[in-house]
Amino acid sequence: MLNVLYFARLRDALGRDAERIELPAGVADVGGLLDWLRQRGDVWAAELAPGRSVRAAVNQDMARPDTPLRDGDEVAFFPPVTGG
Amino acid sequence: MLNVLYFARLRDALGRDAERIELPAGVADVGGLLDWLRQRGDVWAAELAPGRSVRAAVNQDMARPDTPLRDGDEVAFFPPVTGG
Amino acid sequence: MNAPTAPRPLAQGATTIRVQTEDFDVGAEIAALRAGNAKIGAVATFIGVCRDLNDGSDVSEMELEHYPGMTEKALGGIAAEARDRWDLFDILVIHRVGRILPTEQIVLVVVTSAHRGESFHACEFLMDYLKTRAPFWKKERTPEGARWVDARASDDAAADRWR
Amino acid sequence: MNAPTAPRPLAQGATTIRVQTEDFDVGAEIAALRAGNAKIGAVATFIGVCRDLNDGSDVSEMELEHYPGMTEKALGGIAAEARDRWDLFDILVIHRVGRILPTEQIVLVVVTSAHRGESFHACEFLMDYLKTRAPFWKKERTPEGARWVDARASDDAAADRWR
Repeated sequence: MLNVLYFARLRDALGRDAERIELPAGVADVGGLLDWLRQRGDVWAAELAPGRSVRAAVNQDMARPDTPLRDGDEVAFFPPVTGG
Repeated sequence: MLNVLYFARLRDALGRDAERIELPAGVADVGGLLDWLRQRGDVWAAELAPGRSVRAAVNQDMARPDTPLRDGDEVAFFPPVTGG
Repeated sequence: MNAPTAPRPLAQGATTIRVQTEDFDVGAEIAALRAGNAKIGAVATFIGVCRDLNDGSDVSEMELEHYPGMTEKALGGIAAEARDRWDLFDILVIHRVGRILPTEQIVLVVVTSAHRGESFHACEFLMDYLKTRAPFWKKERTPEGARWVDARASDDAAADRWR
Repeated sequence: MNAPTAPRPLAQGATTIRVQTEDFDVGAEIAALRAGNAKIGAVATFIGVCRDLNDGSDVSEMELEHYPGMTEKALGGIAAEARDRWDLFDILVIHRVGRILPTEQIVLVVVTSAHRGESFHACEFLMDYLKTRAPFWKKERTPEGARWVDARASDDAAADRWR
């Protein structure tokens, strides 16, 4: 299982702050998980579209599309950060 | 008359913090006044020697050897500043 | 990983990271860092404050969200990078989360060192990286409604200066 | 020189220069600058502190001399240059003179602005110029006797960065 978290504008738009997802067949990295989530359509396709500046973290480190995923990982998606 | 001030290490070495000097004949600028002061010899020649990094101000603005002098000016000599 | 060694002569100072809802007292935080270390010659400080205006709209309040766990980890990593680059004594980072009103303090970064260049550079580096790599998100309440603040290209450019 | 105009919308803020023997309260000074200006988003602060060690010798105390009149004029000129370069609200410079002991504060520079880059840069600029252009001189008391502190080439290099 993956523990998937959503923050800020993404959480508001997707209507959830977390979900548990069985690592889908054929998904090996962050980019693959994003593709899989987009196939849910509607807001998922819109909010996670390639042009939308979605950032990701795996196990609380910033990640890239080719960052590999393993069962048990904590994966987070969020907009570019705006603290400070 | 010039009002001539000395600060910090220069004041200690020269044994005075101020003096009034009648603008000497032929002295037109800060460099000229320095040459004139060096002719006093002893510590004056040593402390104001060209290699000693003496700084000058005229009327409380940083000055250079070619800064002109006029009767009534306040002229200050001091080592490079070390505040902060 | 290393064998035990004698204490380093200049090894005073520590990194402190706090993410909190409460406000902070700048004077007291600086005094606490400086206490007892007579080797400190320079203290560089930055305070980020909530403004009542942003991108042309009045802001009546701000809500700061973070990613508990990752935020602290990211700030600790940024501080470790600063220590790799400069010879520092203390690093203190306090970042508030939750509801913040205009004129209230948002973030405090304090860096101490022997000489001023190092604390200045480290303090600015920490702020630039914090702005682009630490998971915080701002939501502003304005007369037009609540809105998530967009990331600024200028912040990315500021962080890229240190690469 | 210009004809009278309407008040500038962002014209809050002032330049304050103080040369004094007394210590200063950093928290109180920052709070006083920020009071009532909800446009401030950034506060950059530098504190210079007397160390107990310099150039390899123990320092038991320091005596700071200045050139009354010219010092204030030079600091005012440095602050005006900073305002020409960056869009700032407040500039505060406090520099102590007289006898100062290790761990005591020597100088405080605080700059406020809307965005962080401007206050950071102005604060560092002010310190670099103050170190090379404001008439202050330090004399240290060490076990080897009292000595005037020599100017540092690194301070000239730091000031030259801004040319």
